[in-house]
Amino acid sequence: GTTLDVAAPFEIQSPEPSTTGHIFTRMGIAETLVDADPQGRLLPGLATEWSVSEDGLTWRFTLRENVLFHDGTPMTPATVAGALEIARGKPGPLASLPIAALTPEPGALVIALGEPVAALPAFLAEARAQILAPAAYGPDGQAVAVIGTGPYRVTSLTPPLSLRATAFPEYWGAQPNVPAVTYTAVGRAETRALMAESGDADFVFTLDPATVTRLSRSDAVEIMSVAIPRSLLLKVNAAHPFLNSPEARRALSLAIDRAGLAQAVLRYPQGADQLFPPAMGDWHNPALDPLAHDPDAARALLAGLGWVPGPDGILSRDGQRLALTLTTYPDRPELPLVAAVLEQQFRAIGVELTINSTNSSEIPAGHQAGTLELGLLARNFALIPDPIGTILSDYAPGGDWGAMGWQNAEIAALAQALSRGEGGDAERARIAAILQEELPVIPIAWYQQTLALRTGIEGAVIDPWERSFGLPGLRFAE
Amino acid sequence: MTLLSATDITVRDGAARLVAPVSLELHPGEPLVILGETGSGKSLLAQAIMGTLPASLRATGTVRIGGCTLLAEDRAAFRGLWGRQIAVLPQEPWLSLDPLMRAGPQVAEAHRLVAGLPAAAARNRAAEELAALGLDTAAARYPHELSGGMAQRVAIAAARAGGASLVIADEPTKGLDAARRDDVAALLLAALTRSGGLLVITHDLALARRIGGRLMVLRDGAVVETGATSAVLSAPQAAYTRDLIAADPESWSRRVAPSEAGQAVLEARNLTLSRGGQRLVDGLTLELRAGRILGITGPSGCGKSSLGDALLGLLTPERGHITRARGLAPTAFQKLWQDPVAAFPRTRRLGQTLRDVARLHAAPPERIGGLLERLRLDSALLSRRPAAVSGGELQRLALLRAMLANPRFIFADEPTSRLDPITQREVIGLLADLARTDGLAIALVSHDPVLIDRVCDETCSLPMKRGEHDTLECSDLLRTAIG
Amino acid sequence: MTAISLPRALPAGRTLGAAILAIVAVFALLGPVFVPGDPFAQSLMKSLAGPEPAAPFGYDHLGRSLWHRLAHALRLSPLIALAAVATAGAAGLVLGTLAALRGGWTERALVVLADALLALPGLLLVLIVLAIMPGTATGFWAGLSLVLWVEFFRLTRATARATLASPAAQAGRLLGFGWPYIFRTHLWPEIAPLMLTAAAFGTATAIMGIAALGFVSVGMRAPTPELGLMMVELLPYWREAPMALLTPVLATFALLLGLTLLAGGHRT
Amino acid sequence: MTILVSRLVQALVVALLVGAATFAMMRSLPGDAAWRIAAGRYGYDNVNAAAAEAVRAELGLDGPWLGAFLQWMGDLFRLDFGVSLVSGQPVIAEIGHQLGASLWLALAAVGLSLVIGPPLGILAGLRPGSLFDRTLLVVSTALKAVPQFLMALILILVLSVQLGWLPAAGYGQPRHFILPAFALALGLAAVNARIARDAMAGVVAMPFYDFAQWKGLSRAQVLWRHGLRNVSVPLLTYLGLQFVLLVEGVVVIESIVGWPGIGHALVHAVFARDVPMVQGTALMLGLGFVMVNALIDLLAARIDPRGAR
Ligand SMILES: Nc1ncnc2c1ncn2[C@@H]1O[C@H](COP(=O)(O)OP(=O)(O)OP(=O)(O)O)[C@@H](O)[C@H]1O
Ligand SMILES: Nc1ncnc2c1ncn2[C@@H]1O[C@H](COP(=O)(O)OP(=O)(O)OP(=O)(O)O)[C@@H](O)[C@H]1O
Ligand SMILES: [Mg+2]
Ligand SMILES: [Mg+2]
Ligand code: NI
Repeated sequence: GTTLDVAAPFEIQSPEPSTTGHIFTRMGIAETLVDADPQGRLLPGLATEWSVSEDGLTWRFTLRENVLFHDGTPMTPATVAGALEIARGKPGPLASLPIAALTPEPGALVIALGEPVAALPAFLAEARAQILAPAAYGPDGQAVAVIGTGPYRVTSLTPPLSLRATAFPEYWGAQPNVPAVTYTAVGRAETRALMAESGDADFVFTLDPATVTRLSRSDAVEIMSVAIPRSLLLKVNAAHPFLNSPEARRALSLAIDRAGLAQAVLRYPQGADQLFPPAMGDWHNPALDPLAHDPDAARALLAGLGWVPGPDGILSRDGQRLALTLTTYPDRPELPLVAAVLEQQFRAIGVELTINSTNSSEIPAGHQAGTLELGLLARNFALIPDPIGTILSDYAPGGDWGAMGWQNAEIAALAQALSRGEGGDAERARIAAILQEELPVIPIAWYQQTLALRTGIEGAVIDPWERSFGLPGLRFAE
Repeated sequence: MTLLSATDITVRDGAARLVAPVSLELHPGEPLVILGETGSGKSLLAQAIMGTLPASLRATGTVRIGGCTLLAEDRAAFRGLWGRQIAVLPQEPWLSLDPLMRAGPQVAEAHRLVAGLPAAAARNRAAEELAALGLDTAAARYPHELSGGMAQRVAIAAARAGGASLVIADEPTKGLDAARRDDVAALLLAALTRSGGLLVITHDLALARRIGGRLMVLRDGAVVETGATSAVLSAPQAAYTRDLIAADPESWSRRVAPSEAGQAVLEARNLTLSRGGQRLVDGLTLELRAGRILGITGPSGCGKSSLGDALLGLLTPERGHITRARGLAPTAFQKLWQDPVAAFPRTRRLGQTLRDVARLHAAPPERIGGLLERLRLDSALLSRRPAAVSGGELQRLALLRAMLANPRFIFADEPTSRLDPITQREVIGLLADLARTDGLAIALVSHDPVLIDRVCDETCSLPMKRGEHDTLECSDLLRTAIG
Repeated sequence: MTAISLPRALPAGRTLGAAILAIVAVFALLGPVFVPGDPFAQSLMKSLAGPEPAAPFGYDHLGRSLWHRLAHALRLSPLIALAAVATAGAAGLVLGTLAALRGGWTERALVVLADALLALPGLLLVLIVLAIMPGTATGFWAGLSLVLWVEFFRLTRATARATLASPAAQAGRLLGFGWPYIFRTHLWPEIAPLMLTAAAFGTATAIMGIAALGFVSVGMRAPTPELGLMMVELLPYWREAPMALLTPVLATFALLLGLTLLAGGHRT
Repeated sequence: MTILVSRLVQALVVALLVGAATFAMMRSLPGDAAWRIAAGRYGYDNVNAAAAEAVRAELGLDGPWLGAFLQWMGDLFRLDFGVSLVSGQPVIAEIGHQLGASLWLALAAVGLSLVIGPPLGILAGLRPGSLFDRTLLVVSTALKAVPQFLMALILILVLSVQLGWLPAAGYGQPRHFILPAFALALGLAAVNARIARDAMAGVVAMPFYDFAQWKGLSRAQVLWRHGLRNVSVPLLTYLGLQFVLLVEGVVVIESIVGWPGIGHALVHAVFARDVPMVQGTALMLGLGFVMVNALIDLLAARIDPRGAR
């Protein structure tokens, strides 16, 4: 065929980049000023180059010339400034930046900051910073159509489940090999797997662990996987009277059989022995002492904190049972599974766990309200292709999806410095070491992204930053 | 020459024999009437001859129809005879017509599919036949829009459309008043051609006289007597037959009214009743006195039961007053229902029900025994459920139950319409006794003018209102039966 | 005197149904006694392993014994379903009798309410109730009761209307009996068999409803052994361990078949 | 005429009930609506306090109770369902799109189930207690015991993966209908086979059914001319109720085969606290049910002239 069918779990809400933009960039429909390679190195996108002033407050992005939007209008500095101005008015990473002004200048966009942000180009590589034509927006700034600059142009958009696009002949770069693509949102992993198997989809994104084992035996599809900068972790309310000492948190960590979990449930080769996965490059610190599994040590630690086992094996102290509620969400099917395993492993050291599998917002909302006890979640450190953005919001000092009731001035200072562009590997290693020591969150596993590709399609590359499906590079083999 | 001869027909329910070996013959042009006690096996005998017994029963014997001889147990063999040789006229004609199909097609389909006429010809034949039966307008109506008599005629036309010469009719006049009964008899006789046969089952001696031919009397599944109808009816040989004939209201002696009238128990003044937007009773005034029996007559659907309901306070009158004598308990006003089985709790043993009533009215338990004796009822009946005793017995038990409540007034709503003459006489006799000895006021409803004439001190005749009562009543029946 | 010609085979069907249910009940209650074990205990290394003496039905994806999970599920699922059916049945009985007795506006209002509730998809009602009490047995009980009572109400009202208007009930009133007596001797014997049938169907509906909700992630809370949840949990492993997935399906089948047979025959 | 009036009253009460219930229930849900909506909009990776605040400010979720309710009911009766809180699109447009998809699926499923279920049920009902009757009982119970998601999966496996006849999932072409409709239809057929069986057994026991045979018609003729006609009325009445059952199936099947329908939307809307969407969907489903039943009432009244109920 001449059409490549993509199936992925994400639903299309509307043409609005703040909610659905990640699909448009992944499908090669919209583009950002800055691009990133699989190693996280930033590459020119719609901006060909960029520079920053001495004081780190003024950035200048030189814009690519002769770029046309899909409606035939040219991309100008003013349209770029307009698109970014709208984007930062909506929730997203841009909104948190201290941007003072966005000024279009001939051939370039100048961004003035209130304080230095070294990672600004990485922020501009995020999907919600995509550049759409002025006609794409309604009067209130909500997008009404997807008019991007990418190699594919939308021919039909039918929320919530499908999208079709064809190659855009006036694309500024190389024409894609595959002339037409479709996108289908399929929520169930089982269905996606069957679509791959039956040939209904050529490119299936995100497979569940059970499926991977099965599909890897099939001749019809090829499985690809890559480690990604995402960790499965246990968010701990460190202000909770049961959890406010590092020993208590270490005890919980020691209770977790990461290898067993990884093998039986996630079917990954190994569990996480620190927070930052190797896929995060510089942030992964190979020198750290790996997190271990040792229930006896865990029990000893808890006994040291004054907990004594009750008749049913659950610990208690001053008449209070060591009972905690773990909040998680089913959007990622592995989370409730891991929660079920944790419930047993914690019980083994005398901690009683109640699992509350609910809406994902209960975790940040519980954080804000101070009511969350434990949260099991999958955290993406590469919302922008530079993890510092996520580190800053999660651990300096704490954030909705990061540390709770725990502050560390040193981490805050180090992260701020890194964000300003000061410091390097040593600072990153120190941050990792502090987190390993204090365990404001308890790492459990590192993620892999897996996808299934119909046999005979070549040129696939998985983007660990989850920014692109790499469709323009795909080829049907003869 | 015989049209049909059945030899040694028996019907068994497991080990129990319901019909003892019975043989009968039908001759062309000569009808056969079967009379007998309720539950004596009349219907089962007819069904065994036609091959239409319920699957749970077993029949033996042989049946010869036309040229072929069939074994009664081989039901499938009868299939081919239906419609072509035997026209089966069922007991309840309005339940026998497909409620969702117009009358015309129900007749025409037999002409087309059984007799093999082309569609158009079949339609015409059906229309002609219905017109001949005085039903020109009925062809386009649904069964619920037909009166009982009309449904009866449609069913006869439909049953005979296949060309059968032999008609078997099971209680074709059940529940009909005298005028309508004669219509049906005339129709059955008209259908009986010189070479045709007719078998009629009934409780009604008047119908038997109208049909004529030969008569057969059944009791407990066995033949008691046979002979020419007129001969048997005028000079019965068997004792049972004599009793049966003697029990006909025609031969009852008129009840002697008590000389002095008792005090008034219930008075209705200017009573006006409506139901379903229809005026049933208009400005009626009546008085019920202790020891007197008031007869209530009138055609079906004219409001006899409704009047009773109003007198008993079960129905609010549109206008008028009902005054009960002072000092009487609310339970002093009782009713006997047309269908006694329906008036008892289905699942409770009769004894239990009676004891409940006795306890409620603080009657000593011996009272039940005394009444049983007086009503000539066996106390073994008390351990049974309502469906397991005969209609006559149950009607008497109903009376017993009412007596436990110390009534001063009883409204008896057609208490004998389903019973054979002997049982009917027993029940009515009891009521009359009670009026005399206990000084009860009684209102007796019946569609039999003779019965009313013999028993009642005075009569109240409700007129038929203009309009379509007939149709309405039938549709009600249909609805309760099917819906 | 219409002959009751229900096939003789029917009581046999009922006996069979009762036998199936008895087997299921015995397994649910005594299964863990015959083979001692814990429905929650995991041994990750035995994930999806086949049967062995300690776990006659094999292991699930987390290495928990299916024998023990199934036994516990066969206590919980029927319990929720039966509790919901009992509540719905009681509410339907009371309101249906009330409607038939009082007539007039009470009846009209109740009928309109029941009709309107009927028009709302049951799943939506349960979903909303569950959104308030997420994942708890009480939530299911409340939501399912809300859905199921309508049928009992309709049934009771229709039967009660007919029965109360019947000569038998009228006679009872005329003889001076009170409503409790009329209800006990006239109404209940008529309604009871119909209620039994409706209850069997309601239980089936409830069990499958819980399963369907589990599929859209609003089922019971995770480690709880529940039939629907077990099916949903094992679904991803359908090819690796089809027997593991079939175990709860077959158990549900046995349960439904038993109920259907037990209640059979009273449908008109 | 009275049929229509009573259905109209029912429709009104449905609207009131839906309005009040959705409003009250969604307001009393635990947790904070702004958070849920933010999660629905931006996804679990991006929902945070800032996003929730933005949603809260945009939607004015903190308004007083009563005013909001009256406004709500007023809008409802003007058929103005407002704008989806998650997608920002008008609810009526979203529903219009999804309702169509679900409706066709539902109709296809009902149609298929009618082809499968009643004929088998009628055959069984003609001989209650026969081997065929008992087999049908077991098979229909088995079909009910297989949850619909598993049924869909099995069908996909057989019809798409093994045989390659039908697409596994997707929407848009007629062939996409067959598999989900079939998955739904099997469950429905299991039930309406039982209904047809019981109705047929009832009709066979009626005196008119015997009488038709006594007239001389063959078994097949009686079945064709009298049996089917009389079975169709209870079957039709039940069909009206079946649309409610169908909703449950539609929710499950839609989410497994990726069908952009109302059931799928409903689940998302309840999770994301998208109140206008929940209300719009519930109302549409409720009114749809009332309408279908009004139609069925009319049709049944045509077949059965004895007057409704
Ligand atoms: N299907 C059946 N199974 C068992 N017993 C039956 C059945 N049908 C009738 N009987 C019994 O057989 C006997 C004869 O019944 P049948 O209907 O022939 O009486 P009948 O003479 O027609 O009475 P009626 O005048 O009341 O119609 C009765 O005692 C009845 O209870
Ligand atoms: N509950 C009711 N509601 C409305 N109309 C009724 C009701 N009961 C009876 N009717 C109608 O009232 C009329 C009189 O009925 P009723 O039962 O009083 O007649 P009846 O004289 O006793 O007739 P039958 O001789 O057939 O017993 C009939 O036309 C009937 O259709
Ligand atoms: Mg008889
Ligand atoms: Mg009457
Ligand atoms: Ni979805």
